[in-house]
Amino acid sequence: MIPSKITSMADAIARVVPSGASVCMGTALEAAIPFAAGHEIIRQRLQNLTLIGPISDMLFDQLIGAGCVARFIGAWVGNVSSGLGHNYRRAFEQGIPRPIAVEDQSNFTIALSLLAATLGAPYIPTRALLGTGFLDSNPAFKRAEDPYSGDPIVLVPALVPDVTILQVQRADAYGRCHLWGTVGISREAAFAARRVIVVAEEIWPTERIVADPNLILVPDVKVAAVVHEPFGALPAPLQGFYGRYTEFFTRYHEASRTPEGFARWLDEWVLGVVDWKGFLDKLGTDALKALVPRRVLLSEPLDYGA
Amino acid sequence: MIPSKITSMADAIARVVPSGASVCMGTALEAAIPFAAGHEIIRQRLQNLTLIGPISDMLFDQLIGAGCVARFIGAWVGNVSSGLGHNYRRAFEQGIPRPIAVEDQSNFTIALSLLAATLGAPYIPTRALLGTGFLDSNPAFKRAEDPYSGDPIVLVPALVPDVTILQVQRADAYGRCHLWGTVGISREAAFAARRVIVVAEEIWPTERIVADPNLILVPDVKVAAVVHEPFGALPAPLQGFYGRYTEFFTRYHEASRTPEGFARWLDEWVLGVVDWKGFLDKLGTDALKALVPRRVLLSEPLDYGA
Amino acid sequence: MDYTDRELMVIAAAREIRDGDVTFVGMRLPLLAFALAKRTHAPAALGYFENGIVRETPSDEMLFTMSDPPNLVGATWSTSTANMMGMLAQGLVDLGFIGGAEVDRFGNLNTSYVGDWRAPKVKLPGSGGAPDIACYAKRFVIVMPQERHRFVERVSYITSVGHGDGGDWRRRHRLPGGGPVALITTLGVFRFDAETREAYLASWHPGQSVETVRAATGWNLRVAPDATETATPTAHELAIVRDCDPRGFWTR
Amino acid sequence: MDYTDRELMVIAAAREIRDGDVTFVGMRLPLLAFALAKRTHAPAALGYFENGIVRETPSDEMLFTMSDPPNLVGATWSTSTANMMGMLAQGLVDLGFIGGAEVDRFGNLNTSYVGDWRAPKVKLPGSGGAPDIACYAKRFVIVMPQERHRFVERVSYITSVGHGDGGDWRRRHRLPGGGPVALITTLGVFRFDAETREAYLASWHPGQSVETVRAATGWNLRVAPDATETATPTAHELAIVRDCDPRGFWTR
Repeated sequence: MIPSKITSMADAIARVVPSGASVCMGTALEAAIPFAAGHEIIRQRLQNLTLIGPISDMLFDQLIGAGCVARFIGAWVGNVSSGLGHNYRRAFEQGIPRPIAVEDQSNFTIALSLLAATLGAPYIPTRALLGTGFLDSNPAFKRAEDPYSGDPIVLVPALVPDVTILQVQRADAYGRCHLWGTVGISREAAFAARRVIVVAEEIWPTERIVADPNLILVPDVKVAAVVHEPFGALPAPLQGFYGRYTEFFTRYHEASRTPEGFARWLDEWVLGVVDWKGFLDKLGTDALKALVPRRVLLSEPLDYGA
Repeated sequence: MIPSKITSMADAIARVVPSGASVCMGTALEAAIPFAAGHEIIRQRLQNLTLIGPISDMLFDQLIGAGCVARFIGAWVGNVSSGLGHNYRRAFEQGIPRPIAVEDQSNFTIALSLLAATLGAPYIPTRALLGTGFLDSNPAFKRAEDPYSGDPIVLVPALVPDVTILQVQRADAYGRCHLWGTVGISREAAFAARRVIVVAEEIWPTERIVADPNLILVPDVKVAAVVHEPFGALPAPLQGFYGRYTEFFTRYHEASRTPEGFARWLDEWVLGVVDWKGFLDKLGTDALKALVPRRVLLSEPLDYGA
Repeated sequence: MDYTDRELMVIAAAREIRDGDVTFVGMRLPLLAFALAKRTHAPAALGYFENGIVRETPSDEMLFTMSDPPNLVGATWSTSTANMMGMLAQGLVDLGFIGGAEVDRFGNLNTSYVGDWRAPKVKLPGSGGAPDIACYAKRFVIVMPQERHRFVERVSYITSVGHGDGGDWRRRHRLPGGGPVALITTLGVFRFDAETREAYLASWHPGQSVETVRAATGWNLRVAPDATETATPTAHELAIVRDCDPRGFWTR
Repeated sequence: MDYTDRELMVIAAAREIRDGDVTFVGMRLPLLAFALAKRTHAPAALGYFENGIVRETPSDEMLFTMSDPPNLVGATWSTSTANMMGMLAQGLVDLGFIGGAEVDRFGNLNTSYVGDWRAPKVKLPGSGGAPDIACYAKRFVIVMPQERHRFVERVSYITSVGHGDGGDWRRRHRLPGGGPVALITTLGVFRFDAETREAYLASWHPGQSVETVRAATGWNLRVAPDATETATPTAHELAIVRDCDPRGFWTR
C-alpha cells in the first residue's frame, strides 16, 4: 500500500540530507560503516554538516577533510587500526580545510543521548564523566544532584539526529531492515533520528523480512529512503558479507598525512568516480574476492507459528 | 567450563527466590507468563514477596490469593480476557488473605524503571504521568524541573528486582536464551535484575544458541538457574509453541469470585499436584493438542560467517 | 437492524480513525474498531500495540489479548514496550483508545481507585499503558459504558489525564499530546469544547435521548446545538464487526 | 630471549588479569593480553567489548578491530553498546584496560586535547569508551608508552579519571569504580599507593633502571622499597603472543 522507498544513493542523499543537517553514521562502531553514503555526501559537496557517531573509523575523517563538516558530536575520530585522523587534527588545530567544533562524548554518553531521544526523555542521568574535562568542554552536559541519593550526577541531554544512515544486510522496499553482528548504537541512533536512510546489501521481499519482526531495527515510518548498494560498507566489514579491508585503512592513513596527499586520495577514490560501482571497480574483483567470508555460519530459524 | 545451571523448578525456586524477595514476572505482557514458576512459588509457600510486572495476566492474582505477596509494583493486575482480579481486590480492599501494598506504575514507567537499572542510572525523567494521581499514590516518583527546558517532569527511579523469571522458547545449559514473539519489557527486566531464572521449552546445545548471539536475551552471568519446563507458560501463549488457553482464564475468573472458590481452585490446580507435569496431566492431552500452532512460520536464518 | 450496544460503540469508535492514522489499538472494542476502519474508510491506518507489535492489517484471527500468537503473524514490527512507548513519547502516534471505570467532564479517567486511594472503596485493576497514551497521543478517544455513578463531576483519582481542569490546562502543564477528542458510551457520543474542554453531548444513540443521557451523567450535561442521533450502523459495518468477533466474545 | 617492548607490555598486562575476571578487553595490546591470560593462568576470564560482544574464548583469528567479523564467531553475546556499558555501570566488570596520550601521577588520563581545550596544541582522537571504564570498572590498568612529556604532573584535560587529586578523591566524588591499579609502560610497571593513590614504580623492565624510568617521568618519581626488575617473559608467553599476532601488527 505504501509506495516503495527504493532509490539511488545519489537521490537518497540529495533528498534526505540537506547541507546543515545533523547526520549520524558509523553506529555499529568499526563494522557496517556507510562509506558508500559518505562518499556520495562528499560528491554532492554538502556543507556545514554536524556528524554524530561513537568512534567513526575513518569515514568522518574523510568528510572533514572534504570540507563538508562544521561540527562533530561523538567520542572518537580516527583510524582504528592505524591511529589518529589527520584531517580531524588539521581541521581542529588549523582550520584546514575549514574549522570544526567538537562536542565531546564518551561511547556510553553518546548511546545515552540517543536512547533518551528514543524515549522522548529530555536527558538521562549518569555517573560516567564525573570529574572529567567533558563537563567543561561540552556545555550540553549539566552537573546535578541525584535527588534520590544526594550524589553528584551528570545529565546527558537527548540528541535527535536529522538523519541516521544505516548499512544493513537486508531490507524490504519500505525500510524494514535486518542488521546483525556488531550493532553498537544502531538501534538507538535510528530510532532517535527524524529520518533514516537504509543502505542494504540485499533487497528482500517484505514477507521474508517480516517473517522475523523482532529483528526489524527501526519502524518503517522513520525510513525516508532505501538504497540497494552491495559492499556499501567497504572497507569496513559486514557480518556474513565481507571482512575488513585493513590495508585500505592503512593506505588512507599514509595518503592523508598531508592536505595534498588527501586531495589526491579524494580525487582518486571519491571525486574521480561517479558512484559506488566506480569505487568497487577501482578496488577490483580480486580485492573483493579476498574479503568474502570463508565460512557460512547460519543461525537457527525461529518459529513464529500460531 | 562453567558448570551447567540446569535444575528442577523446585530447586530453582528454593535456591533463587527467598521469602521477602522482589520477583519480576510476566514481562512479555500476555505472552510467555511463567505460570509453572509461579505455581511452584505457591507450593513452596513463599511469603512477603514483592511482585513486579507490567500487567500480569492472572498469575499475580493467583500468587496474591495464595498469600505469598506483600507488595505489588506495576501497572495492572487482573485477567485480561475476563476483567478484574478477584484476589487482588480482596487483598487490597479487605486484607484477604493478607493486606498488600501497591506501588502504581504505568506500562511506560515500569519499563523506564527497569531500563534505568540496566544503565546504572538513578532515574529516567519523563512527561508521562504529569497531572495524574500516580505522583501522590507512589512516593517513588518525584516531581522535578527539566533543567534544559524548564518544563515540569516526573523522575522514575531505577528498580532492581532480586529475581526476574523468564519463560523462553530455548536456552542452553548456562542460561543463554532466545525469546521471540511478544517481548514487552523482558530484556530490561532480565538485565536489570540481580539474578534471573530461565524457564525454557527446550534446552539446546550451546553452539546452536550462540550461533545467534544478537538474539541472546541476557548475559549468562545474571542467570542463576535454567529449568527445562515444556508448556511452562500455559495457559498463556508462547509463540511457535502454543496458543492462549482462554477458557482456562475464564474458568479461573469464575472460580476465584469467592475466597472459597479460589481455595478450591488452588487445591485442584496447584497444591493438589506435585509439579508442572501434574498440572499438564490434569489439563489433559486433548487440551494441549488443541493449542498446538496450526502453522510453522520460520524466520530466515542469519549468516554470521566471517 | 438489530445490534448490541457494544457493536454500536465499536462502529462509532471506528469512525474516529482517520485514514493513515498511527493508531494505538489496545484491546477489546478498539481492536475491533481498528479492524473495521481498515476494512472501510481507513485502509492506510496503522495499528500499534503496547506490547511492541505494529500491524498494517488486522489479524486474520480473533484475538483475546494483543499478545496472542496470531497477532505476530503478518506484523511489520515486534519490538520492546519501551520502544513502542517511545513512538508515543516521540509524538509519532496520532490516535489512542482508552477505557475507564470513571470519567469526569474534562475527560480525566480513573482505572485505579474508587474513593480515596489511601482507603479506597474499590481497587480497580490499574492503568496498563493508558496514562502514557493519554499523555502523548496527538488525540485519544474514550470508550466506556455509561452509568451515572461512573460519569462523575471529578474523578477521585486521575489515572489517565484528559483535559485536567479544562481550558488550556494541558498546555500549561506541558503535556505534549492533545487530550481526548471523543467519549463514546453505551448511550451516545460526547465531544470536547474547543475552549473550555468540557465534554458535551454530540449525538445520542438510536433509542436514547438527551434526557436518558442526562439521567446517566453525573455532571450538568451540556448538549451541542446541533446534537443529533448517532448514525445507525450499516449492514456492512455490522457484518464486518461480526466477522471479526464471530462468537460475540467482546460485542455480545 | 629476544622480545619487543610491546610484547613485554602485553605479557605484563596479561598478568593483571585474574582467573574469572570479567574483563573489558578493548583493542590492540589488551586484546592480546586477554588471549594470553586465557591460555595461561586465567582460563575462566571473560572478555567484554564495548561494541557489545562477550567472549569466553579469544577469537581464532587476528583482529584489527573489535568489530571484525571473526570476533562474532563463537561469541556468547552480541548486544548493544548501551547494554554493554550497562554491564559496567551495574558494577559487573572487574577489570578494564585503558591507554592514553598523557598520564599524571594519580593515573588521570588525557586522550582529548594537549594544552588548553579551547585552543589546544594537539587534538587527540578522543575517548571512545575509556571514560566509562575509568568511572565504573572495579579496577583498571593503564597501558601506554613512557615518554617524559606524556608523564606529566597534571594532565591538561581529564578524559578518563584515575584517582583525581589522590587520596579518597574517588570516594568523595562518588565514583563507583576502584580506579587504576597499575600503569604498564615501555619502561616499567607502576602501582598506586593505597593511601595517597600516587603512582610509584613497582618494577623496571629488563634493561631499564630506576634512573632511566625517573628520567622519563615528569613528576617526582617514588619507588617502592621492594622495587625490582620486571619478570622476563617466558618462552611460553612469547610463543602465545606471537601465535596471536603472527605478523607482529601490534607488537613489532
